[in-house]
Amino acid sequence: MGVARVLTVRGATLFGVLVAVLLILVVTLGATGVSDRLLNAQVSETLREQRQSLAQTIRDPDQLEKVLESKKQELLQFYGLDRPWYQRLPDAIIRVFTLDLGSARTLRTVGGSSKVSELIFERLPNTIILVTTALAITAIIGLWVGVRLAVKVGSRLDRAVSYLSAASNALPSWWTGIIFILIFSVQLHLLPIGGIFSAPSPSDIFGKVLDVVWHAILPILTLVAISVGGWTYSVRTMVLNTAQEEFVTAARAKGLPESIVMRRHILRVAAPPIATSLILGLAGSLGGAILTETVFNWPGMGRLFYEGILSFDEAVVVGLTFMFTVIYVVARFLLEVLYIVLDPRVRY
Amino acid sequence: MKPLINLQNVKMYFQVRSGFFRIQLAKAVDDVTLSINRGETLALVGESGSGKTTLGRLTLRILDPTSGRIEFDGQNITNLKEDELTWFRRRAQAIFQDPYSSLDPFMNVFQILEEPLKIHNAGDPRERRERILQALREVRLSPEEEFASKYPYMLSGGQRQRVNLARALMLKPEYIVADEPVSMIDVSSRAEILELLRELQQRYGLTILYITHDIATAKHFADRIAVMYLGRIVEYGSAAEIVKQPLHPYTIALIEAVPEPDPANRLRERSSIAGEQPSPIKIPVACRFHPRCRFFMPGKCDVIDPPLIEVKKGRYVACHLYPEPMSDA
Amino acid sequence: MPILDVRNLKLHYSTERGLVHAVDDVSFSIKEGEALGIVGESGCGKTSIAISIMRLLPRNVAVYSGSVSFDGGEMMQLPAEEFRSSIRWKKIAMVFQGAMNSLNPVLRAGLQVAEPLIANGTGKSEAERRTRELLHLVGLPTEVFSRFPHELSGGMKQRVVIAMSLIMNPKLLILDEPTSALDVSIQAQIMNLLKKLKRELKLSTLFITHDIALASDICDRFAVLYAGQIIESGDADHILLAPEHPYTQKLLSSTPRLRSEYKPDFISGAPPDLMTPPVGCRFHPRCPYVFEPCKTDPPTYSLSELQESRCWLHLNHQ
Amino acid sequence: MLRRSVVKELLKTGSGRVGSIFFLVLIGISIYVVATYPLDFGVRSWRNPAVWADYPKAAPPVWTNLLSNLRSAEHQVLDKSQPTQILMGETSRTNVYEFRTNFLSDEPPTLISFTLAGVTFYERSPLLNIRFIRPDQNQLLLYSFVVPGPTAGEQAPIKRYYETPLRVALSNERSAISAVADFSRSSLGVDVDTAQLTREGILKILFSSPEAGHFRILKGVYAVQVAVELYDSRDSVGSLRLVLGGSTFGVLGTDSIGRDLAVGILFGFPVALFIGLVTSTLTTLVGAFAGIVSGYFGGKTDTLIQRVSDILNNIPLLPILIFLAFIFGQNLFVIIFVLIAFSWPGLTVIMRSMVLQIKSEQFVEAARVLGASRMKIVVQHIFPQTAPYVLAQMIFLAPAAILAEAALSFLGLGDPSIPTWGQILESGFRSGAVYVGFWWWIIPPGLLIIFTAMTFVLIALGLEPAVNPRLRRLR
Repeated sequence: MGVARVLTVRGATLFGVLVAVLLILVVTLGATGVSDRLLNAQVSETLREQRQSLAQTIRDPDQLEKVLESKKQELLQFYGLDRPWYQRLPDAIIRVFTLDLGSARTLRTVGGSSKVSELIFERLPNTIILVTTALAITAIIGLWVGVRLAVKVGSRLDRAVSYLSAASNALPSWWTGIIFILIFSVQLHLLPIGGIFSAPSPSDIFGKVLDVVWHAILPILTLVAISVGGWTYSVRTMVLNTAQEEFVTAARAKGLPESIVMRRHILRVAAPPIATSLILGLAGSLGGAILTETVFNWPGMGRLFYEGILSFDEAVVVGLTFMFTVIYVVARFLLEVLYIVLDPRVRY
Repeated sequence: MKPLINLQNVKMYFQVRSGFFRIQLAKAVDDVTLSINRGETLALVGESGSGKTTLGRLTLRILDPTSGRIEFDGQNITNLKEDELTWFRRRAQAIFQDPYSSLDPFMNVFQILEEPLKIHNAGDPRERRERILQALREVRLSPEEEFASKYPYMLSGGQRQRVNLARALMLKPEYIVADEPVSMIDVSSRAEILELLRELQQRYGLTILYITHDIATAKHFADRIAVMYLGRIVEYGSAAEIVKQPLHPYTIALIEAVPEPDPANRLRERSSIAGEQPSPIKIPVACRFHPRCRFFMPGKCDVIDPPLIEVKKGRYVACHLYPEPMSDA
Repeated sequence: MPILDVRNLKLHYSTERGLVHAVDDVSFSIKEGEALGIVGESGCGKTSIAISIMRLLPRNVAVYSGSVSFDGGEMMQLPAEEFRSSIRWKKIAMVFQGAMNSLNPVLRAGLQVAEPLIANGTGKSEAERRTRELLHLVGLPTEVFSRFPHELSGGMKQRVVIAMSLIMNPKLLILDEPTSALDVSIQAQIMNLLKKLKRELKLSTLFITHDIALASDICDRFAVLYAGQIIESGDADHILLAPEHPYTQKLLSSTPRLRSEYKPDFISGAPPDLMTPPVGCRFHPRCPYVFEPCKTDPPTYSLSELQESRCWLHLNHQ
Repeated sequence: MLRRSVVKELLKTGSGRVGSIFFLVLIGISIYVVATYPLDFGVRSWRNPAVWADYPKAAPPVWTNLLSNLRSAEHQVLDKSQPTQILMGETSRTNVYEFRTNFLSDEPPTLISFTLAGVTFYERSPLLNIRFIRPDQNQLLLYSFVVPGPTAGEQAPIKRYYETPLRVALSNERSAISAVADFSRSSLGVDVDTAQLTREGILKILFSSPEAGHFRILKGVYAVQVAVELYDSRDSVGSLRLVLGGSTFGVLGTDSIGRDLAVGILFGFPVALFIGLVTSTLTTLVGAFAGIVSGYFGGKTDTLIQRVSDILNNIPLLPILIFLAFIFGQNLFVIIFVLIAFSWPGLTVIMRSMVLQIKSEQFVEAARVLGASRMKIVVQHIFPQTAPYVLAQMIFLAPAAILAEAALSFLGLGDPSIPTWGQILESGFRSGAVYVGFWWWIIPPGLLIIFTAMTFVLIALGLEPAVNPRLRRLR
């Protein structure tokens, strides 16, 4: 199998994921009548604006109503509201795909815009900062500790990590975050309870950055705490599995120093499965981010999700569901490429 | 004598995905005509990838041939469906290569041996028990009661193969495919299993297809040998004659390559075939052995596919070295 | 002076079910340029002998004792690090069972061969030159240098593994079932190659196999292993033509012959479990000549300059 | 033999034993809850503020008293529906309801209130007398009350306080204040004026005795006797409740609208178990079935199942779960359905590869040669090999489902008619309990989620030695 084929197959699956999610979104919205409601809201919004501008030129109220009525019909036709929902599916897919979802009910960007896409893109960087930092820290700790555990299988630390890893399957990330707040913020007053900036926030850029870091400590700590145990353990297991292969014994027999054996014959070989494990953990990380952002009032997409739910804002929820899928799919694809780079058996 | 198994122009091609959108054919068995006589042992000899196991599975109809005709006891079984094959399943059985994977680890010996009886609704529980204990006696696993209650992991390789043999015999079949039955057990126990097989063959008049890569055991335990190379039978005849006077260059090379314990070996080169057997998806044109053949005749071997012809009585070879029947010299 | 002299070697493993006596008081030696074949059936401790010489011990080793002297120097006392840096691969190299498993799947074949040279300070280009030379010597086209293992056929991989074992010019080569995963025709090619290497490079060889016929291709002397013990040893002529120990005799007569009408024989019963080997002579439960003394452990009798056997039948020999 | 040994091996490992014990505890509590709670508990009790009117708001558990030097009053809600004693008079009978409490705190209660529900009478209005009896045997009549008589045109039987119970805050009642002032003067010999009592409350005097010029809390058994005088044999009294206000309450405290957290948390047990078991069982059934079909029968069905499971497997679960729960409304069964719909492919993919592996084993081929039907081979040879693994997976799916439901609840998407631990946490989080340090509201439900999830994780770990060697052998 060539690289092209592998990438095409994986890419096709991920594209399928995107399409499946789009379909789930639009079919659900259509079948439950929510899309009608959303579009109708957009129509009335437009009409209200037009009424104001038209009121300037058309004095006669009857005339105005008439014009507005015809405008309304135009708009209904434009949005396809005169047709049943399933005939509008292609349009609906395009709308979701382009995040053309109209306005949020009450949520606003800092600049005051209520457009869903602007709301999402304003929050996007904050989520990415949080998730990538947490992921990087987790990956580094996991690799570092995991490799050391593999050398000392059965040691006390090894057992402790294996329990920790099992326990993290039973630990809700958000609750962990709340407990961190209770301990570090409420009891010990060490760290802020949430948000991204202090009020008032520092004026110089350096102080601002520090302020963000200061606020990010607990959310990142939470994200790392819930995933590091399992990840470390899986690194340890994969390193251990590779270490039992015969070519590792052969490498030792060749008189190579242990450092080379570990680096070239164990880690290098275990790298693709480790990458896979990272890939598989990604969906969990995004889910964890939604909850952690909510707990820490971190103004990212996850917190926006929560705010969208609280304000019963369908457009925001739809946009975010899709956006999270997109981020996941893109990240997955990048990791698949990484996998292929790591494993020559796929490359050729 | 009427053959029990008769294969005519049997082909078995498998689809192999190789590259993007490209599906190639692996020609595991490619146009084989062969018959096995009632009561005889035919050894199918070949290296890994020669298609010998596939051919064995075809005679058991666990595979549906791509084309060709398979007859059992004069009846065409080529296209029979599974529920029309019940009678055949009762009469044809198999022994497998791997003593470790051929017995269900979750069943004890009694349950394993009871399975064929259950499937074919043979006998009441008491009769079944009788037959199982008798089968265990026949394969010399005694005390039988004790062995019946053991699980496969408690048995040695040789003992497992005997359970395999007992299972194959439970339904009193006429035909048995023994696919490398001894290649995974110790040298010192191999002859024991093969002897047992031969003894039971004589007792029940079994017809055996003995599939092996080891021409030496084939010589001792088979009446006839068919040599397979890349999905084709290249030579076919009585076991003694083939070993004594191999005709096909592949058979010659195969026999020369087999070592024997002899202190003089280390003083001489072993003759060997150049190169390696290609994959069944890249079968060479014309004579499939020509790229490795030491008698390669350019313009002939790489152009014309030699047919399998009878060069002597009961002796068939597919090679351009033997274009016509040999005079009995 | 023998290049390798092993005395009273023991290697026991502890497992959940008990102590496995994999190598139990084994002594043998190999002279310079000589090939010794250690022959035995599955689970008799063959591979354990190889790994105890190479000191590639698994974690669960319970007993590891005896003396291994190589080129006159005692190995057992050598610190692990010194053994690694000065003996392994430089003096004693090994060809592992199953070449497909002893090659790292993500490294190019050439690097895997050259690796020990580079690790010992040879320059990259020099190492590459030497590797290409060796690949040529083992009959491989030099483009194999930049191939990954999965791109090579079984026979080619086996040759790569052999080239790999020769890279440091070792004095002793241990071959552990080097051809058991290969078809007969490839097996013959590899055996011819090994024979050529032994002759041209004057290698001392320890050949470990279950196949006594195969071993006769290369071995000058034999040691027959049964249940962790050497029960007979001697030169090829004696062992193959006039074996004295009942097990050796039976093993040879079990080997089917193509060029004789003699029907292969068998040994009834199963080989013993190394957890609980039989008391006395370990072969006695399966031996056709078993008699009273067999219940105690027989001594090793020197039957001649060239042959030793561990059996009570030789009681009256001396 | 091997089926039994799975249980045996489970009990052999420490984690398996602990997990099994935890599991029995969960089952036991759940059975108790199912037997004693009404099915519509969520709507009728938990979400009904009237039920919790007599409870203190955001009170920590009683046992927190053990941690501080000063013992604060425990909030007590005492209910009676049967009289303790019935005294028969000539023309009437008196139902006496006695509430007793052993009062041990270092401060007086914050309030005393009395509630009466469901009075029926025919001739004369019943008369209520509430008498307060202290440990020092001093007593006083705290409050008297006549149930209002019939209005014009009202026919017997006359019903009172069925819709809205009568609630009397005794500690603020004018007549009670003067009764206490009298009591203080006559029995305790301390003069207090009613104005001061109105300001400071009567409870301090009611619950203490004078000592060197100070009032000191009097500890011991207090009783409140409510005597209801009834004048017709058909007259009846529904239920009575006496509330002694305090700053601590119950085993687990209360939330900010006064709900007894212990009651809500107890209800969470069967719900969590239900979510975990139903989701994991159904997911496993679907997943294993699809996996076997896909692996064993192959062909187009296989391709279809593979594609679908590939895609479903790669959809990030939480966002889609949020979306669907949000659109379809907060319904526990929708949540469970969605969880199943998106989790079965995980097992299917693994099952498929296991089945393919087992299918290629020679004993399966042997069974085919023997003439066993496909169905028989699946049932007899393939499924048993995978069963321990399927079981382990099933157990591992349970905590995932419990955590997923909890996460959704936490985001405000839980089913309001069925309170869960996640929802209790959500209300805690949303009302700011975290930031003011109402730890008793936050920690127990979280710990219980972990406890329940951990139970399943421990059992799965305990099963590993039984499952793994087989998997290893299959590889």
